[in-house]
Amino acid sequence: MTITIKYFASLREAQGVAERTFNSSEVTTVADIIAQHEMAFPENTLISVNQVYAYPETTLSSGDEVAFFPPVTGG
Amino acid sequence: MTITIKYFASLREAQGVAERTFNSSEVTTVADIIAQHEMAFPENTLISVNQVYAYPETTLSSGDEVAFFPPVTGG
Amino acid sequence: MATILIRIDSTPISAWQLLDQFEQEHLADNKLIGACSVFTGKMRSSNQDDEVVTMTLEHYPGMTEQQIRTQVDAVISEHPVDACLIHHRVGEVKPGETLVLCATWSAHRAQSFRACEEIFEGLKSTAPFWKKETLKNGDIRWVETNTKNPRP
Amino acid sequence: MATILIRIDSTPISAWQLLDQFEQEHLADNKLIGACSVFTGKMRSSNQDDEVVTMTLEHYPGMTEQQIRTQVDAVISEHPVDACLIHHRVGEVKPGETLVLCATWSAHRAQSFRACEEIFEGLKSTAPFWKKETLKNGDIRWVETNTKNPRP
Repeated sequence: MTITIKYFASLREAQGVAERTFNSSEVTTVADIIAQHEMAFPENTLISVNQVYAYPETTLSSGDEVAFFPPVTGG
Repeated sequence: MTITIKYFASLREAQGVAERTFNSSEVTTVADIIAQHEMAFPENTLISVNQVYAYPETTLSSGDEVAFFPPVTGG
Repeated sequence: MATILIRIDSTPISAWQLLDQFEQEHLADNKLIGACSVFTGKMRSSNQDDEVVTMTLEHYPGMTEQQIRTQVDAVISEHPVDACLIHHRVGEVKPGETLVLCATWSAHRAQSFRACEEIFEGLKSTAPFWKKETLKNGDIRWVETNTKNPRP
Repeated sequence: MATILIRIDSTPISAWQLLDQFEQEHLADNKLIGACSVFTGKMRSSNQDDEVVTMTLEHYPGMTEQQIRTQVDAVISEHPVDACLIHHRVGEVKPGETLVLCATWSAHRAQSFRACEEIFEGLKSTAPFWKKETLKNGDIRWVETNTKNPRP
């Protein structure tokens, strides 16, 4: 299945890109993406799926947008 | 001694005057004023002496300004 | 030293304009302020299920300002702020008009939030103001509560 | 139904002007609102003892608005308000400029006070914004915290 991966802030800078497409038949959860991801994420990385906060155990469907970003600092 | 008495809001209306002068040699505290006052005050009446909250036991000096008023409703 | 301004006035006000002016006059050069908390109280057209057409506020000139100041000083000794602006209407007020404005400025938000709320609660329970309502049916009545003499 | 407006924009703003406009556009005819609570956050020229000359805010377009809205809905289900206005800057911000505005309107003060504070705390801990500071000495750094994925 095809997943769009987005990175924000310091993670975007670390990846060198803001977005990439991920194709794999061996993905069912966010944890699978993390396991197959080339570069390890910092431990405090936050996750969203389709723009809603998500977790390693969140199940994915083809076409989902998964984002990885550092703790937030708005306000 | 001479004490200026002020009334506010519903107490001013009940007294029919905003202010009166009180002369008596038998006054040492606010409680003495209340005892010698012609009209009884409602139980929840608040007191100030020289524009600072005061109490029946507050001691008075000649020239003091004593005020009686109902509970406050600002804000 | 905190900048403290307490005003009691019978002219209708725009809370936002007063805040804008106050910031420009007193805080324009202070780039260490990170937080501002504001409360505005407006006159409602309804009280105790009755329609209110106008309200008249009386106060105790001198004592009112002094009592608010005492309250502000007590609160900001616990929650230090850089500035505090309080504006209270007296005289005749119409529904929708701003009755009271209470604003605090501080470096970080905890102080401004706590100070704004506590100063306003203190004002409401101790500052000598009295409201008299004129109802739509013509009745005139004093608004009643049961605040106490604050023990020092 | 509460009027809720959430805006994210890169243009410098006057919080007081936005509040004035919002009240005129959305609340002018509502004479049952008795309370308005506002918090404004400004950029400080100092952070962690370093002098900051500029700050750049990044966000996650779409998710940020949605996450704030989720937060607002949760808070006002507990503290009902008539209206809520949130405005957050993104892009480049200078010291003294307003970063964020959070305002709530309600009939009585308890709701507006609680909702304003809780909405702002929720925004700070969950809305996807990230701050990058440029220091006076030329260093550039991301502001770091340790917020968590909010469990639903």
